[in-house]
Amino acid sequence: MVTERAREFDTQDLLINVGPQHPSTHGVFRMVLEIDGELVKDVIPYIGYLHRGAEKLCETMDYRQGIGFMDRTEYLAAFNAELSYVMAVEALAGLEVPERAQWIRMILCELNRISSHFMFMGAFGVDTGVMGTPFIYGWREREGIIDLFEEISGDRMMYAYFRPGGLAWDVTTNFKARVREVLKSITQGIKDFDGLFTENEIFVARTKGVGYISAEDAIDYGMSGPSLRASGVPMDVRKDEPYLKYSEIDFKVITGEHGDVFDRYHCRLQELRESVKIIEQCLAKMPDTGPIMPEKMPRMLRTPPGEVYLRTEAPRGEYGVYLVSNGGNRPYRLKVRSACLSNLQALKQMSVGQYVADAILVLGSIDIVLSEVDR
Amino acid sequence: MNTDLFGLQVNVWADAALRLQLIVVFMTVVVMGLIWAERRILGRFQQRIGPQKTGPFGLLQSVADAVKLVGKEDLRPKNADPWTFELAPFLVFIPIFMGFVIVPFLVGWNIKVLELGLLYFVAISSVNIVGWVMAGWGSDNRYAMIGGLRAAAQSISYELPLVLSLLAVAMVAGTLNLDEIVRQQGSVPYIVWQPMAFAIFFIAALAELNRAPFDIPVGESEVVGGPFVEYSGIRWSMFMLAEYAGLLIMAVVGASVFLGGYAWPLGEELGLGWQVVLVGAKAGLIIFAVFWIRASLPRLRIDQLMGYSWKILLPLVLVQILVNGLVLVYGWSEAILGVVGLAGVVALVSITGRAANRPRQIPARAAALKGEAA
Amino acid sequence: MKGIAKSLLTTLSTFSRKPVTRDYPNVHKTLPERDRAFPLLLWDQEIDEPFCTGCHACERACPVECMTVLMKDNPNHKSVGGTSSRRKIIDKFWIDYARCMRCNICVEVCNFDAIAMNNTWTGHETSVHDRKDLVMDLQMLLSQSHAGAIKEWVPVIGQTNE
Amino acid sequence: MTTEETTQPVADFSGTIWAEVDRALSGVTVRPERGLLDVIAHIPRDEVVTALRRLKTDAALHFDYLRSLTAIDREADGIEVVYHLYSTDKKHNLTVKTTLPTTDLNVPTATTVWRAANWLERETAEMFGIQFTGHPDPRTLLMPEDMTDVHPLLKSHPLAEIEVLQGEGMGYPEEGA
Repeated sequence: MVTERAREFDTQDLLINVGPQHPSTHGVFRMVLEIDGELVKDVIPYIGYLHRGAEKLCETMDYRQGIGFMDRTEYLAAFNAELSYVMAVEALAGLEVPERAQWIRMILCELNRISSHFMFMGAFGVDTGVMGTPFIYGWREREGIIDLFEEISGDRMMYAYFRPGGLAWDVTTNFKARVREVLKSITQGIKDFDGLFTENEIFVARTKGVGYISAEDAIDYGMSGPSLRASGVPMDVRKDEPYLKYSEIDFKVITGEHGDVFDRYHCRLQELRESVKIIEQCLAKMPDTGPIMPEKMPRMLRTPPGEVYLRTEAPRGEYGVYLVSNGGNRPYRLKVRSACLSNLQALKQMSVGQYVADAILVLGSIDIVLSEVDR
Repeated sequence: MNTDLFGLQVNVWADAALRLQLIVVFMTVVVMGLIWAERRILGRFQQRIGPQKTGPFGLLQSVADAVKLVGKEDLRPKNADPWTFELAPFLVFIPIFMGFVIVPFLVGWNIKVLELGLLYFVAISSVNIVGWVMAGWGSDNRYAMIGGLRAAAQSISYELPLVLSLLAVAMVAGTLNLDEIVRQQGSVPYIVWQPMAFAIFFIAALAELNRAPFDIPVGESEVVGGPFVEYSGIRWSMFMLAEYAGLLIMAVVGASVFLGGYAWPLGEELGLGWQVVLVGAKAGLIIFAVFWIRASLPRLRIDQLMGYSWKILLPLVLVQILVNGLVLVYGWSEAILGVVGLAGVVALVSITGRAANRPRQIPARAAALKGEAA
Repeated sequence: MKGIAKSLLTTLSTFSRKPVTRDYPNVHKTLPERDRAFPLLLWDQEIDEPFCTGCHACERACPVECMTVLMKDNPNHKSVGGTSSRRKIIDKFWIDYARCMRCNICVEVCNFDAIAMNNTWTGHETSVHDRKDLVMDLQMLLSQSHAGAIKEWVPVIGQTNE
Repeated sequence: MTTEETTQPVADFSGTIWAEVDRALSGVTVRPERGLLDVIAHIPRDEVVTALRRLKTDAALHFDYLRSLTAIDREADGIEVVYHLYSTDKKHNLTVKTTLPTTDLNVPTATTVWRAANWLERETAEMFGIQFTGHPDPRTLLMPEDMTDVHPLLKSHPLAEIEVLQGEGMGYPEEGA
């Protein structure tokens, strides 16, 4: 009888559908939260709303045509996405990239990392509930970087500027001065974000200890980038398997220790500073003149049969391009290893047992770009 | 039956109607001004321009918005509970509206001087919780329901510190008559004697108004507008009107009770024009602070919010009341009040800081749930 | 509450700075020379005809197949008493701006420097009510260059600053 | 890229981790191949999960990180399932491949080894029609839930026709003139 009576007071768990149209899902991500009061009991993520079949499309394109599609798989860090792709093609074709082109690539990729991290700061700040201010801060700095990219490549987001072998054309003559100018503004932007968030008691209370994931779990889920490093795993392709000229550059791999939302934020903030340092070193070492493409480039690039899995460190983690060639002028199979997809897998692990508001923060803290998740 | 309306003898009912009309017009105009001001000020804080196209400096933006909202279709979800859904905006809006009755804008410029004015104010301002819950339940939307329940929990929790902080002043003043309280601050405003009560009043008022960092019920990034997620057009605009009218009334009451309202600290009673400036400046200061906070601070989580009210604000304000009682009963010097109040503010600041920086821990519940879900 | 005060001071410092936004439709940002909007055809002002000979190179290289090209015999060719040395010339040309992804490949493959990316604001402000209105025909593609309204920056692949 | 890495695959495994892998995988049929960056180990499908688990647990190799999991449609030669492994502390890589005949697209799931394989296998399954036996959550990932019979990344799957909005007969008034 007692149990019968007790059952009358049983509560039902509520399913709420977050997304694909929701201000905090950063695109067309959908998750169904099973909540008990304000506590999240289960998270069921649904992706694929932005699946455009970039991999299949690239199989029908020659190597140059594919670059445009790579831009679109990672629109917040298109240079980094292009880099993986062109480096994979170069590895297959055995192309040697001129030194100057490598330095320029590095500067642009690091700048793109900064712009992407600023975007994260803005979007994540809005997730925590500040009305618009972080967004404008982030956007302000990103705008300066994008203006620079536009002056160099001609486009603001879909650059199509890296080519197998080097760069499409040379940077502008005032490149170094412009980069230094942008760096100055970035330093101010980092200071602003640091002041707005890092010590703010409300921010700290909201983020510390939330969305915890241990290093073992994070590795097991295949997380990468700042989301993994926040758990204390110093895994960074730039350091572990240096590409471009990273071996000649002195920089730190930023790691957190707690693996919570705050550490994921703080890692990115510190990475901004590291990137600024990297760019400054690059500017000092970059030759002012020199070729940016190999001497002899075939009109239509063909690669010998073979395969390569080429990984680079994109802002959100390891962006890998698995390129299989059967000897033609187009990929036989192209697979994009998306860092966001793997990071997103751990969402359930991180948000179960948290409050609804925390689940939103956890999602924000792994900084997903849905076009990269779905490709 | 005639009554006195600003020196004119008019019929009681006509008087009531006229006064009501005055409030409605006044309130609507001021609210539109506030919305414009908030957008401009937030714009400045965020290094952008803000509304600027409609009228000079975009002053007519709110008018344009109002016209648009009135012209919009009034939608109701198919499964919504018609009565609760349709009535909820009124229940949110009317109590705020009624609160204006006792607000002492200027000398002699109020609708009614009530002896228990402060009591009336705190009583009437908590009625709108019902409207919020009705909106949340009636919308047949889970976001709305979560938002509505959050609103109820939050409003009830913060009602106590709000009332008690006002009570602290009322104790010292010895009256609940707002007009009288203002007049007593001819020389020294009560914020000097009751700084902690003011701090708590300000925090609790933010929570009562669902303003950042306590905008949990309407949290855009979580529950997408909460109780008014399903509202559109004129009903939605009533919620907005209520929100900004509430801000106005809280600012004016706060300015009157703690900052001395229209009273000039140097003793003399000023002319009407200067009174407008004085009240405007004092209330404006509070409103500006509210906007400033909205541009700077993240949102709290619901459990932290509740904990903050029950574990920190409430005990502190009770201590303040205790001290007030001791001072009054034993007739100690008023300076003690000021010192204790300042000490209280320091305590509030340090306790808040410590509460936020507690060592990180994974809640046991979370661990248990993880076991379940895995 | 030190951190909260720091946040408030940070926003206060931005309060005192100049706005970073532009009053967009009234104030346009100056576009860099290399800016890439949508492709346009160029007009040979000397001979007063398009540069394009309709050789289909861009059409074949386009990754998204947004172009359709038809060529014809040039009525102005020297052999028929005209002034032009182009034997063939463009007859009809369509570019679907809704499909174009602005990758610059058509410009790179063109042997006659006849196509360029629009680097003026007209190339960016192309919103229309119907998707079909974004399919540009030969006249629309040429008009801007004919009027001399675009700055020409035709990139050469691998070109250095030297 | 340095020049050594970009050279063609050769049968020389000096300077790679092949010796270690060979030791750890004793008893498993494995055919090595030298890729451009990593060593590729071909393992028959029945033994692949055993081999993967051994690679993960082996103290000297410790491949605790699954970088990527995908497949290649080799048409008549079947479908290759490719695992890219990495060790976060030893910092070395390995590619594991297993070939499935087109008539029988079954392979045991790797989710028991790394949880990371979960979504990657779901994606590979829907894109190539491979069955990962024992997969804990065999729903579609990117494709609509009811599209289980379409496998877009197979070479036999056609691209959609491009909707051409241009050309002759588009109905432009000035065009006919």
